[in-house]
Amino acid sequence: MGTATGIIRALNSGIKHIAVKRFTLRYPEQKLKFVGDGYQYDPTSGVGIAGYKGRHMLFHDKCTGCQLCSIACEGVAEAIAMVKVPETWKHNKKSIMPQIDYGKCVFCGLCVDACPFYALYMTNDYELSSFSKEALIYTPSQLQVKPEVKQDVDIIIDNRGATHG
Amino acid sequence: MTTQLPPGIQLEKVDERIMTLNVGPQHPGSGHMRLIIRVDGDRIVSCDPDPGYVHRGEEKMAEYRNYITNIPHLERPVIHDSCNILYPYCLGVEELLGLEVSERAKYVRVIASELNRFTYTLYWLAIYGIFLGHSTMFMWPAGDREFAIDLLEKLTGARVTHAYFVPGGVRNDLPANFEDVCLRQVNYLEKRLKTYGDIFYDNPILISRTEKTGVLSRQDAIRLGTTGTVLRASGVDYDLRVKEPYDVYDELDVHTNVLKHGDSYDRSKTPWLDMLESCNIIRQALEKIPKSGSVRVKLKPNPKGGNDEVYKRVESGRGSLGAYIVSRGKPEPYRVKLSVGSFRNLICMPYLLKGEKLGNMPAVYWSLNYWPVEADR
Amino acid sequence: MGDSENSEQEIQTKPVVEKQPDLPKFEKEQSDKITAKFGSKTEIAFVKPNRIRVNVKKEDILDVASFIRDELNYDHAESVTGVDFPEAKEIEVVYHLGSYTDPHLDKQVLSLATRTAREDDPNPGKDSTRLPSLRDIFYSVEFHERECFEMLGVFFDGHPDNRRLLLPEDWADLPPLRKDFAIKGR
Amino acid sequence: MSVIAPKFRLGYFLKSLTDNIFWIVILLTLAGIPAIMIVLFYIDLPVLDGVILTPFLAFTMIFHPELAIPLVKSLLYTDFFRIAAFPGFGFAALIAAGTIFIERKLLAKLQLRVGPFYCGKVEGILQLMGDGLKLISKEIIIPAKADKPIFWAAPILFVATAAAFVSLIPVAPGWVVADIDVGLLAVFAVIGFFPIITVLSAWSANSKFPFIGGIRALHQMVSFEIPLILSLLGVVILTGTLNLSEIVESQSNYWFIAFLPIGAIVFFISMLAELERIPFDLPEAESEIVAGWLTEFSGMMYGLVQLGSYLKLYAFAALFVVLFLGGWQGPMVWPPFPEEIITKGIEAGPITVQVPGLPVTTQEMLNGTLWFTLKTVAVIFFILIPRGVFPRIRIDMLLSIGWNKLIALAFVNIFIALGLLYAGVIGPGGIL
Repeated sequence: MGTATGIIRALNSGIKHIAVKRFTLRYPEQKLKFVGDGYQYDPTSGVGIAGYKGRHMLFHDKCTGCQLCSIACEGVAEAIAMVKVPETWKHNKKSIMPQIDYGKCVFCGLCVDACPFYALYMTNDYELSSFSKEALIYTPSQLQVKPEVKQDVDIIIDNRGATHG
Repeated sequence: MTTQLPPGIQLEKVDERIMTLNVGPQHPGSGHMRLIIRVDGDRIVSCDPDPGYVHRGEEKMAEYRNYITNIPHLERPVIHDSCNILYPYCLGVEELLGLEVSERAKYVRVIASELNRFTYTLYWLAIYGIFLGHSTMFMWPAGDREFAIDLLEKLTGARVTHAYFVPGGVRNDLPANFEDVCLRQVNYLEKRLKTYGDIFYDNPILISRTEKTGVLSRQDAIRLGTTGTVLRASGVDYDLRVKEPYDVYDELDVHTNVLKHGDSYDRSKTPWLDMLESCNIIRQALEKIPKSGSVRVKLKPNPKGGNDEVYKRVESGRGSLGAYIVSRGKPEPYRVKLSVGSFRNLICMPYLLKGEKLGNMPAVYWSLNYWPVEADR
Repeated sequence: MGDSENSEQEIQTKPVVEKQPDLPKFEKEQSDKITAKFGSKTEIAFVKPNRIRVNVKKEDILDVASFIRDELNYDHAESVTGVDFPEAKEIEVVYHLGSYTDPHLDKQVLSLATRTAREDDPNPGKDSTRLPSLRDIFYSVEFHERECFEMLGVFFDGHPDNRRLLLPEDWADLPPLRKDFAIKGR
Repeated sequence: MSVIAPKFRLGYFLKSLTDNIFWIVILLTLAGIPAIMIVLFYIDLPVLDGVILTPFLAFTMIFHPELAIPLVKSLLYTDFFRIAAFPGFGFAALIAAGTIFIERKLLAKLQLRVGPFYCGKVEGILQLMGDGLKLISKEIIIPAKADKPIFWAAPILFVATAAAFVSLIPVAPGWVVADIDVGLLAVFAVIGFFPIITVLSAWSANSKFPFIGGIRALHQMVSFEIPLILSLLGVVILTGTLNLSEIVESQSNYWFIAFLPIGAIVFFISMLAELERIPFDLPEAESEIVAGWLTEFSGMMYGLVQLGSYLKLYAFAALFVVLFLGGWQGPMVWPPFPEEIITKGIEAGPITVQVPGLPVTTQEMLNGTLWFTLKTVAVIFFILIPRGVFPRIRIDMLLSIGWNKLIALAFVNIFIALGLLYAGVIGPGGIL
C-alpha cells in the first residue's frame, strides 16, 4: 500500500506544479538586474565594492600607465597588454595604457584590485561576443566608453511561485 | 594454428562470456571520465576507472604563481563550488602569512560557501535525475539553482567562477540590502527543496531503483577512506563543519545528517538533507553577522611565507577538501596539493560496481557525488 | 635555491618541538607515544594544534604506520603528497592520516613523512626512487599512491596496481610534478 | 536588410506569385478542365434521387447547394471518408498532433519551464507545424550497411499498423471504420505486430544501439502483452461479446471501471509499457542507449515513427475509454437541432437558396463524439503526466512487474468478473 500512496503523492505533487508560475528567464527580451555599476575597488581601504564583473572601463584621466594591472594579469590570463597611446592624453607620462583581450580574460577582477589610482573598474556589460577574435581586443579608447545596458529584471517571489519580471 | 606476431604486439586473451565496455568519455552516462567495465551478461565483473581526461595540472601551475594569482586558477576544478575549493587554500595561506581575518569576513565566507554548496549540489542532483530518466528532476534543480546563483552574483559579481575568497578575507563586502534578499530567496529555495521529497525521494519507483544497490558498509566506508556524503550515508558521523570547525562554524548550530544503509538511495539523499541544513546555517549566519567591519586584510604585494607547511581542510559539497601548502620563503608556494573529495571517493567505484547489474551503473556511479574535473585537478 | 636547502635542513635538525613551551597537550601525548615506541627512528618535526608531523626513514615506515593504525587509531589516509627536493636529491612523500572511528581524533591530522632517493634521470618504476607501499595498512592510499607514482615517479613496492592514473597513456616526459619539469614559458 | 535573403524585394516576390497564378489558371483551363470532363464521362457516376449525377449536374451544384446535400451524405457514409477522415486516420492524427503539443506544454509547465514559445506568436502554437516542416525538409540518412528495404518499410509499416489499430475503435454509435464481430481479437492481433516491426527496424539498421533498443522493446512488449490481454478478459466475460461497439452499448448504465478497477489498473500499466512511455521507456532510454531503436532514423522517417507512436497512444487511450469508461455513453449535452433547420433548411450559396436536410449528422453522433473525445483526452492526460513524475525503471524490474505482479492481478480481475457473472450481478441476465 505504501507504494500506491507514494505514487499518488508523486502524481499529486506533479499536477500541483502545473499551477505554479514559470521561472524561465527569457534572455534576449529580459535581462537580469545587477547590483551597482560593476565591481570596483577602493585602494585606500583595500576592500572591493560589490558589483558585476563584466567588461572593464578605463578612466583615461586617472590612468598613469603604471602597468600594475598588466602585472596582476600575468599569472592569471595574460589578457592585459600595455599599448602606446597619443602623448597628449592627460596624466600619462609614459603614454601607455592597458588594452584588454576578452578572448583571454577570465573576469576575475584582480586587475581592478591592483590599480592604485581608481582608474580601472568593471561594468555590467557582458555581451561581448563578436565574429572575429580581433574584435575581442579592446583598445584603451574602446575601454573608455561606458556601456549602455538595459537590465531591469529581478526575481519576484509570491504565493504562486517565483518568476522573473 | 599459431601465427607469428611481430615483436611488441600481444594478443589479448578473450573470454567468450566476458565483454569489455568502455563507458565514457563520450557516453552520455559517464561525464569526463572513462569506466572500463567488464560484464558477464548483465553483471559487472570488474570496473577500472580511468580518470584524467580533464587533468590540467593545477598543482603544478600553482608552483609558478604567487599566493594571490593562484586564486583564479585553483577554483577551476570545480567552478560550481569555487568558493569551497578556495576555502582551505585561503585558510592555509592565512596561517602561513599570519593573517587575522575579521569576524564579518568569516561570516561572509560562511554564507558564500553555503550558497556554493547549493549551486554544486543542485547541479549534481539535476544530473542524477536525468541519469535515472527523471526529466523533472533535471529541470527543477537546474532552475532552482538560479536562486543561489543570483545571490552569489549579487555578492561576488560572477555567476560561477567567483574568485571571491582571498587570503585575509573576501574580495568585497555584502552589497546593500543583501541580507533581506538572501533571506527571502533562501526561504523560498528551502520550500522548493522540500517539494523534491514527494516527487523524487519518496517516489516508490526511485526507491525501488536505487535501494540496496551499491551498498557500502560502515567498515568499508572507513577503510576506503571515503568522505563527505558517501561517508555520512554509510553511518559515520563525520562532518568537518562540526568536528573541526573552521572560521565561525563553531558559533553556528550545524546538524550532521547521517543515514545508515549506505546504498545509492541514502547516498543520493544525504546531499539533499545537507542542502536543507545549509538553509538553516545561512539563516543563522545572516542573524549573527556583525553589522559592520572590514572584510579584507590589506596585503602587501607578493607576500612571502616562511619555511613552513600547513594542511587545512573544509567540508565541501563532495566531502572533505584539504589543501596542503608547503612554503619555502618565496612568493610562490613550493608545493600545493589539493586533497579533494571526488578523488578520495573514486576508490569506491571498482569496489561498489563489482557484482552490480549494468543497469545500476549510472545510479551507483553518480550517487558517489563524484565530480570528474575536480578529481583530475 | 641554496637558501631553501639550508632552511630545509634547519627544520630537520632543530625540531620546533623543543622551542615552544606551550605545546597543545593532546597532540603532545600522541607524539610522545610515537617517540616512546620508536625512539630515534622517528623524528617529530612539529606539533601544532591538531597537526602532528612525524618524519621516518623509509625502512621504518611500515612499522610506524602499523603502530599509528593499531595503537593510535588513525584509520584512513586523507591524501598522499609527493614533494620534490632536487637540491637534497630526495623526494618526500607525506601521508596525511585521519580517523573516523576515534572521536578524540576528529580534529587531528597526522602527517607521516618519509624520503626516498631521487635520480636526475628518472626511469619511473625501475630506478632507486622507491618506497614501501602503505596499501596493506591503509587501504585508502591506493589511488593516491598511483597518482604519486605517475606525478613524481616514486615506485611503491607492494602496491598491486602501479599504473598510470591521470596522465595520458602516451606521456613520455619527466614525471610532471618534479621541479625540473618546467612549464613552457616559465 | 535580411542576412538570409540579401536580394529579397517585395516587388519581385509579388511578381513571382502572380506569374504562378497565371500559369496555373492557363494550364487548368487548357488541360485540367477538359481532362476532368473526359474522366467524368468515362466513370460510373452515382445515382442521386433517381437522377444520374452527370458532370453537368456536378457543376450546377455550385448554384444549387441543396443538390449537394445527398452527395455529402452519401460521401459521409462511404468507406473512404471513414478511413481517411472521421473515425479513422484524420481524426486520430488530429488528436495525436494535439497530444504532442499538449505534452510539450504540459511537461514544460510541470517543470516550471516555458516550452515551445516563439513559433506562432501565441505560446508556440505553430511549433508542431515547424517541426513537421523541418522533418520533411531534412535529408534521410540510411546507414551504409543497413538492410535497406526493411529499413525503409519499417516506419511506414509502423504507421500502417497504428492506423489499423485506430480503425477498430468505435467513436460514436455506428461510427467505426471496421465494425467486426471479433473486434477485440483483432486489436490483440494488431498489437502483436508492433514488436515485430520494432525488431525488424532495429535489426535492419545494423547498428548497436538500435539493436539493444529493439531487443529491449521486444522483451517489454511481449512480457506486457499477456497481462494486457488477460486484463481485458474480464470485460469479455461480463459482456459476452468481442465486438467493441457492443461492449460500449452494454455499458449504458454502468461503466466497467466500477466493477473491474483492478483490470483497469493492469490495463493502464500494460498500456504505458506498450506505448514505451516513462516509466517504461527503456527502449528509448537516452542516458543509456542514445535513442534506442529510433537512433538511426532521420528526417521524415523519424517523423513517421513519431506519428505512428502518437496514433498508437490515441488508439490505446480510446480502447481504454471503450472498454472501461463507457465509450461514447454520456448524458445528452449537445443542444437539439432547431426544427426549421432540418425541415426548411438554412440559407446558403452564392444565390441565396433554402437548403433543407442540414445538418448531415445526427444529434446522438455529435454527442457521442463529444463524450468520447473528452474521455480520451482525460485518459491521454493521465498517460502524459507520469513522464514528468517518475524515473525510468530497470529492465529486470520491468520484467518482474510484467510477469509476476500484473499477471497475478489480471487473474484476480478475471475471478472478480466470473464472480460477478455467476452471482448474477452483471452480465447477460444480471440484475444491473
